[in-house]
Amino acid sequence: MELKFILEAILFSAQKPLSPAELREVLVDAAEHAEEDTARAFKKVKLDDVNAALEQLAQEHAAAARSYRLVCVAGSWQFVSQSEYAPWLKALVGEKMRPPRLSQPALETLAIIAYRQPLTRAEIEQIRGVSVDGVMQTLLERGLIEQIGRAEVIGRPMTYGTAPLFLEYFGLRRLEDLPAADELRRIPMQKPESLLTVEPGLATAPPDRLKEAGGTQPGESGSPASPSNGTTSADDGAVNAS
Amino acid sequence: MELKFILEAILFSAQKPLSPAELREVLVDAAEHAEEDTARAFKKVKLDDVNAALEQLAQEHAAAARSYRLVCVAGSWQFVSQSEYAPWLKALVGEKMRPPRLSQPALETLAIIAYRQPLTRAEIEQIRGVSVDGVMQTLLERGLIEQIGRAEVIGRPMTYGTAPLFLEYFGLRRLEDLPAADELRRIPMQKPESLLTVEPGLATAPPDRLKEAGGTQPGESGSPASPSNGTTSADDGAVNAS
Amino acid sequence: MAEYKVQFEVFEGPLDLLLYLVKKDEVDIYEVNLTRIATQFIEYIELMRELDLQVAGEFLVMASTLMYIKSRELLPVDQQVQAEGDEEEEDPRWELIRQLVEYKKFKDAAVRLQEREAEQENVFPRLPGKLQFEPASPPPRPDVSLFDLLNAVSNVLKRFQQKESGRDVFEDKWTVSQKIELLRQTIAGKPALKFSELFEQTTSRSEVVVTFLALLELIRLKQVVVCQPAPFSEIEIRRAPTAIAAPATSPESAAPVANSTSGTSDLHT
Repeated sequence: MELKFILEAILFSAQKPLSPAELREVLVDAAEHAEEDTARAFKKVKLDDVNAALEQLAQEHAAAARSYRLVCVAGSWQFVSQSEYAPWLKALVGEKMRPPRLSQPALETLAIIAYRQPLTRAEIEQIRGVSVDGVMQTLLERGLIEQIGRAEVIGRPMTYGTAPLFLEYFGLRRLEDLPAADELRRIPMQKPESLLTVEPGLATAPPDRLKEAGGTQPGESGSPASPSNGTTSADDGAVNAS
Repeated sequence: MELKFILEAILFSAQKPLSPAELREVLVDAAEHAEEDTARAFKKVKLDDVNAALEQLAQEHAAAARSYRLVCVAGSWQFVSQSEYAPWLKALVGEKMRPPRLSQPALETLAIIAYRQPLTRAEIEQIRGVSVDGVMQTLLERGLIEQIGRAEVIGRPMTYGTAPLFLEYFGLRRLEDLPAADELRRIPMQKPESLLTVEPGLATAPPDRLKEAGGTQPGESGSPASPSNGTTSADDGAVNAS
Repeated sequence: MAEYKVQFEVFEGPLDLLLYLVKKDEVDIYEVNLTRIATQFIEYIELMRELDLQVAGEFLVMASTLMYIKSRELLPVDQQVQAEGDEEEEDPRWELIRQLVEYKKFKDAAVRLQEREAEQENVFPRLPGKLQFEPASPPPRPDVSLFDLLNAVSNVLKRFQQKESGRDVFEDKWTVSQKIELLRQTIAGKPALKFSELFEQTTSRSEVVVTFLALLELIRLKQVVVCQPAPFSEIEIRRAPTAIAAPATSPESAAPVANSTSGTSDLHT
């Protein structure tokens, strides 16, 4: 039996890279324990022969130009996949690691929450103009948003904000680092202005301050909903009654 | 990028055997998540194409005659080492954990079930000429056979067949790949009019018909024991030589 | 005689014993002298009894069948049942031989299964180590970039602005194409522009929106790329590398955001 094929078989089944010395150990071990004469033949195999066989193997696999190679990294040999197959190998190992992309509605909802938190579901729906039940569920499940508290209005609807994972997800240190945070927060998204419960032009305060405000000053709960263009949900009535 | 190499790379890195459907899932998954255009190309890959690529891969690896090959066991594909390298792999990873080998009666019974399924216990006993209660119990407990249904005869006895584990245990791709399957499987035999007592379950034709078929009319393939498709077992001479 | 005892213990049944006897005769199953085999079989049964071995019922049934066959053979030829099959009753010899042949086939098949069983003990599936992708990015890899988020914001803004009755979104001095031109000029002068710098000069919310739209357009036209040089750093806008041999910032630290998920892909098994 050819040494190189034995080494190949060992490396092919090994869970970790093996050095020539470790490979020789396997050969010696097999020679001592196996009943087969073929195994005994390599009882006194030389490290030089192991090395030479490995080099030859590596060359053969390079020449075969398949999707994997035999490589030596830091003195240990292993079979590795060619890097161009990474997309599929990531798909193979990472089904759970990488959930599907967020849909456009989910992204928009997330953006609204990120820039305007905390806010109620009714407020989000008012801005987006459609029901957000489904996407809210998705965002909650993916841990990107969370319930923050309750709006101090009648009905005390839940308010939502971004969860810690949101920052990690988008590579942000803190919410203030959201691009153009100041500018975008300032843009009023509600109308008509006359019905806004907070000063026009600053629909919401920065998140940190808002939390304070929401907690201590019910009157300044930043509820921007207006009866004229709100949805018909019961929550809305509650918001506006404040 | 060639489909077969992608499949090869996936199987090369997979922790378990993968079916063509699972492989396609990885391809679709990669197409959905990866940024690379190469990955997107296989978004709508057909199962037939996956199968064809796998067959080609297996052939290529068989032709390369290295220390490993690509095999399909019970419909799932994986790389395995050639058995002659077992001494070193045992030295590397230790003995394989396998249940004790099957006894002769168990193997005979299993062979009958494998080739003639579905069939009843009575039919098995008719072929073996002895009771099979004990071995059936063993085979059921080891998950190699299972109850399949009931025969549409008086008493509606249970019928048995091989369980999925059977293929795995013997490293078979599918039942059709059982050795000499065409000879041993139940063949709807055209009963010679003169021999009405021939059991429909018996594939073996009466001796005179056999001699005819073997000696003068090889084309009469209704005879399953003709020498042309006999096995290589030395004992067969006794059966077929006429 | 002692040899018999050993043999008895391994016979799986009467058919197994019969096959053994046929094999001992070294003739074809179809040519075998059933009368002689029957005699031997019955001798074996007798022996089993003498040795006080329990004789299974199946052996006795077979013995009686063989006795019957034997008794027929003893009849004068003209009284024997014709083998040609033109009789109502089938020749019991053939029935037995057929059963024997059938049984032998499965016995052989069992041997082949046994070989495969042994072979499988020596087949080792490749069990690769768990794939590890070099940690190019933090574990929960973002499947969207910050830029996607901005895009979403801009969509919301656009829609919202359109809803505003009578208010012209672009009432201010800027149109998108003007802003595109300005951005182009700005970016031509320096390697990179910080995202916040984009809005330094903006004086109205509509200008913010227009600036956004201009940026999006430039990205779409592949004139600029948007990068987040590192997690937790500010977004930068750079000229697309195709334009000139980008002198720009350190190339590896500024991977396009859109590609941030691909990372380096040195795969180690």
